[in-house]
Amino acid sequence: MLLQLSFPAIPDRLRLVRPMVRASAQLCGFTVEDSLDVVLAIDEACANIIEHAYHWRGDAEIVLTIFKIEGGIQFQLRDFAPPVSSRSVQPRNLDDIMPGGLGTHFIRSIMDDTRFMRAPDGEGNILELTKRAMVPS
Amino acid sequence: MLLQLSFPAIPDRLRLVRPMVRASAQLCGFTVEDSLDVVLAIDEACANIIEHAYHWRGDAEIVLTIFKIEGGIQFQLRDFAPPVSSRSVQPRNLDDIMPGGLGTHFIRSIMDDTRFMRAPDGEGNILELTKRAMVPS
Amino acid sequence: MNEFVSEEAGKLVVRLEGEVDLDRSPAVRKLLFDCVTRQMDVVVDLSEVQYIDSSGIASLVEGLQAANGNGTKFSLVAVSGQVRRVMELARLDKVFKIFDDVDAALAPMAPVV
Amino acid sequence: MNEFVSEEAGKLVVRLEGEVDLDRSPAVRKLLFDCVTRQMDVVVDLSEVQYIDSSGIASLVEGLQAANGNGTKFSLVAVSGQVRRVMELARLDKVFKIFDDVDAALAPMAPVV
Ligand SMILES: Nc1ncnc2c1ncn2[C@@H]1O[C@H](COP(=O)(O)OP(=O)(O)O)[C@@H](O)[C@H]1O
Ligand SMILES: Nc1ncnc2c1ncn2[C@@H]1O[C@H](COP(=O)(O)OP(=O)(O)O)[C@@H](O)[C@H]1O
Repeated sequence: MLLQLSFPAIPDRLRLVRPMVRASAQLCGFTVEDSLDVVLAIDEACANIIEHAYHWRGDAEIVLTIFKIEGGIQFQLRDFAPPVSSRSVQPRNLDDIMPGGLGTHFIRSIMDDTRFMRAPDGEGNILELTKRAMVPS
Repeated sequence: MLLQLSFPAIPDRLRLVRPMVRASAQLCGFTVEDSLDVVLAIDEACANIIEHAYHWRGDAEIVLTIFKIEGGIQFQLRDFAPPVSSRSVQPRNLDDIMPGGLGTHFIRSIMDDTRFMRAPDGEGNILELTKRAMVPS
Repeated sequence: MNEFVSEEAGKLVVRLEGEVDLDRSPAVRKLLFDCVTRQMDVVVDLSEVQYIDSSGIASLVEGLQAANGNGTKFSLVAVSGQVRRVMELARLDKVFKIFDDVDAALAPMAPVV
Repeated sequence: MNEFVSEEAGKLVVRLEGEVDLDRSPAVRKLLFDCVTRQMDVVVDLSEVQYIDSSGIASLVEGLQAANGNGTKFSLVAVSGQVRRVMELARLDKVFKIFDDVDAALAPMAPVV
């Protein structure tokens, strides 16, 4: 484990999370560009928890755990909200020009694996996001 | 509470902690210069735990909790090491030019308050570091 | 984050700075709406924006739609780095009129792309 | 962090980059010792160092002491920003010979401060 972070589900905290995610991605060997992509993906996933899992209840908690894995990085993002069905989490059709519905699209475009799980120890959801560094060929 | 961070007592983690401390200090209203000072103080305090409290035992844990307080910022840095007497934590005389012994001097120069406490819930030490923003006169 | 609005060559130039994220995008959305409501063409200068997320992009899309709705023009300036990357991921880099600098956006013969 | 050593005008120029912290300072310490041991004057270019902590400062002090010990010169170049601030806090800004750029440090008439 690289580190674990817990913070209240309040939008201004994301400004504190991003630089740490960026430094973590760089520590795991990602380029600056890829690290900025990873920052976007994690930021969007946190924003979705604030908006859709907790409905802006700022007293709720988010726990982000970051792992260095063979050739990449893995994030586990945990909330303590009611169960989310992964089918309800869907990007919109990008051909419709409309605000909203981009977050999950960004996450899936950037990360190699996206996995929703129930927290094994009781309430809450775990979103596991994995990215592997491009191996220069 | 702004956020809480826990990480293994390994030197390469400090690179991840610093940008978050910096962003936290800026969120609490500190200038860029003062925020860089705060980063140095927290980095030195973490380094001291790695070196002197845990003697480089990398499986040990450090927990950093950051609070926004009225006009400033407060950090609680917790270890799970045997009790430290605050009398044994002393900067060296700066008139001796020698490597080492600067960390605690930096911490005291930068922060307004430095307080060592026993962890209330069992083993470990808590170092509480507080800085208030300079009020422009 | 700071925002600055100035009137130049009959258009409203909105200069955004810093990080346009979930925390800051509601203020940006409101500002852009207010500008479009003044029935003037709006130029959004993004050169000092270091970071934008989907909520920031959504604010820009809403500004564009409001401008389309009331027949004014809405263009972006100096989209580079992380902001350009996010626009591309959202496939919106072709949807917005994007100029290299404010002068180009203000030029009377600015081509309608 | 990367380090580069080159021989210029009969001196060893050590260029440090990035963050010199508890993680990286052991490597810096070793590098500086190795350089001083070659019995040449050493110039440490800090212009690309964004961050230094007390362990990094300690490495520099050890390099200086080793140079004093074997009669060579040890100087620093382009100490600015956070690095200068830390030197001042440590009251070492007067202990090191500090030049504005590598050329000044390499000049034969470089004054011994
Ligand atoms: N963590 C979550 N918990 C519950 N529902 C979610 C979560 N994340 C996303 N969703 C659902 O997926 C939809 C698409 O999310 P997203 O692409 O980020 O767009 P937006 O947040 O703008 O609606 C959301 O509108 C929501 O219904
Ligand atoms: N967290 C700590 N636990 C135990 N002892 C400490 C701790 N922090 C500092 N000390 C003691 O205080 C001394 C001075 O620390 P410092 O000024 O940081 O210099 P240095 O780490 O270079 O020795 C250390 O040598 C150590 O004996």
